[in-house]
Amino acid sequence: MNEDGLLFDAPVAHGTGDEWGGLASAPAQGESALYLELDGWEGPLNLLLDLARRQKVDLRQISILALVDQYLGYIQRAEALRLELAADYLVMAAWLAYLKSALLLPKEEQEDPSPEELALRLQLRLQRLGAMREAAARLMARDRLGRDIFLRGAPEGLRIDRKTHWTCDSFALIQAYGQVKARTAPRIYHVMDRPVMTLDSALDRVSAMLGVTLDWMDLRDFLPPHAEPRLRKSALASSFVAALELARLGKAEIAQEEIFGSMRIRRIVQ
Amino acid sequence: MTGEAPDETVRAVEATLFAAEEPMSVEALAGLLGGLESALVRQALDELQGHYSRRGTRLVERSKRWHFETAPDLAHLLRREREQVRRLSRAATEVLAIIAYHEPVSRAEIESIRGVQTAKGTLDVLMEAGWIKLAGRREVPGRPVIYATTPEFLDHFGLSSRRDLPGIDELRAAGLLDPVDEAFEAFQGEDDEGDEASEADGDEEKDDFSAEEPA
Amino acid sequence: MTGEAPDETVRAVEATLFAAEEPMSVEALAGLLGGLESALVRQALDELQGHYSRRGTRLVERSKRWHFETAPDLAHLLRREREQVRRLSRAATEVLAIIAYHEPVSRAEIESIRGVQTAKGTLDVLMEAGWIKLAGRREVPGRPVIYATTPEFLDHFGLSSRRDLPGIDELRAAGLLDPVDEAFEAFQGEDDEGDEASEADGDEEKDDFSAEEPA
Repeated sequence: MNEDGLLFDAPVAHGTGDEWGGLASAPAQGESALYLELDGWEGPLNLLLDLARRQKVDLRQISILALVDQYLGYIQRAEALRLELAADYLVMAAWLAYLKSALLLPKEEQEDPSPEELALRLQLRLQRLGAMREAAARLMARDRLGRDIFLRGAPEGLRIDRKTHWTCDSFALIQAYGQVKARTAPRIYHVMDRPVMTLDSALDRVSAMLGVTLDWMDLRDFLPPHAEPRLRKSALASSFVAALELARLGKAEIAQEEIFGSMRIRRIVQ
Repeated sequence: MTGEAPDETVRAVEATLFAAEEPMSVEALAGLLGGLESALVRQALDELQGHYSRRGTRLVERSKRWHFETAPDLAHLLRREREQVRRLSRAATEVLAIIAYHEPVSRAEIESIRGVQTAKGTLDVLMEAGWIKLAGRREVPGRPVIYATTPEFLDHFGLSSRRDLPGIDELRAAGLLDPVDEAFEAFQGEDDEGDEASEADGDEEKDDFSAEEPA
Repeated sequence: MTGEAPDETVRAVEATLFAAEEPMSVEALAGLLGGLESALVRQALDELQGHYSRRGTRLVERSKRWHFETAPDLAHLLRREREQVRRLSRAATEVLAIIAYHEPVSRAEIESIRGVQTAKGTLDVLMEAGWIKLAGRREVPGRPVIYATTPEFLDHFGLSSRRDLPGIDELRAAGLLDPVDEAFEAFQGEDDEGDEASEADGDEEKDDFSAEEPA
């Protein structure tokens, strides 16, 4: 629904809003004037309100029946002129026609809600809209900033400049440099020389010892007897790999009774 | 001819408000003036307001913030050069008045008073002018957005607070700021006292807004 | 208290100059005020100037144009400087140290020494502190800007020259070249990432150094 009231192809631009002339304050100038004022009318209530204002009576005393008549008459004329009517106007017209007929009917045949009730509600609404339109007019007529009253044209402005006073001490400075250096200095890694038994020497050793007997021998018997623990560990690993290698070559067989149990090796005689 | 010299606090407040680009509260002034006591600032403002009351500019308080502006009776001299004030459509002026006198209100409530739908553009224009703002949501089904006026609105129309709105007391006294339903119930009550039926059927409409009293 | 009310011309001139966006000549004022006689305007200006001579604002004439401005002795109210003391962030301290030890250096060189990227804000802070300055450009492809320390830097750190900075051997002897632990390095990484933001938003810096006891 178009609010700006181009409900009718009004020949006048919709620009008089601010002046608060409009229909309400315009003197009634007969039929011809009516159409020029259309643009000020925005909706059903406004139209009714304007019609009511024309009667120059207090809204509380206005005859709703007369008002309804005028509204319907107005809508009819507008239709006769083949102006396009917006839905709101027609809805209101239909509702008012119903209200009118109800008001004309004898009391006994009234339904609920009574037409008096409906009329009262309509009146209350019109009063409230009227009050607001008047309030708007009074508001707009006040001395307004930028039109009637002015602020300082070129204020200097208030400004707070934040100035930061930085501090740092020389220890922090030097320490920071030290840490940069420490962090980025090239690193040299020293790898400790550890006693190990290489795979080659383990192979030699295990083959030589297997050659001595045909019996099963425990893997641990192949280790150098008095080696320090770290060399012993290395020797165990190397000897195990050597045993696997000999088994692969078909020179020895390996047996182990249980998981983590002792591992025995025996020469295969070819 | 120069009158007695104002004291330093008065001069400082005067200079600050002259230079400020926006209205300032007592607290802001006190803070800016090096944590001055609010009471002193207030006193200075009083003195300044008195001093300027008969001059070409005056000191005014709007929604608790102070600023200098030209005297209203000089409007005819100053008006001609600028016409930068926003021209509002009739619809917008009505909507603005409804918001100001009823705030906070939802769009549905505005529409129920005007009897016509409100184009989105109308509220936008008022928001853009800085005169209304969103003021949260009404805690009813649908949680509609509600609108209220801003301090700039008061500034623009020269109102110290919403209590200064023209005729607001009379309108309230006449019940014209109450929703139709409430007014209707009131009438019914007068007509036939203790009519429970009218209360019972309750006739609840969506425009049953809880007419917030302006602060 | 309010003094005698000024006459209408005085009030009009007062309001007009107050609302004017730029200084106005006597003629412009006279024209604006409905073709007033220049002599009357001049008289009004004289009276206003006298009136305002001891107030927080004054009326001044510059090259035949008049305007109001804040009294010079109150100018400090309008441009306040709020000084806050802040400790240099760890990142900035490192950059400063690198510049001090290696100057002149480009940003790329600083980064290669630090092993991390350096936010632009970090150099800005050091410039703002007045401790480093642009020292021309390095004559290599891209001609990068190079930085060096300033005399203020030496002053602040109590150095008579850059040669007073301890050398690498001395740093090592002081234990300052011992590798930092990994936890610290992790922290360091975070610090560098957050660097720009924390410096820009002006939040208080966490004092990175306090986390570490000097060895």
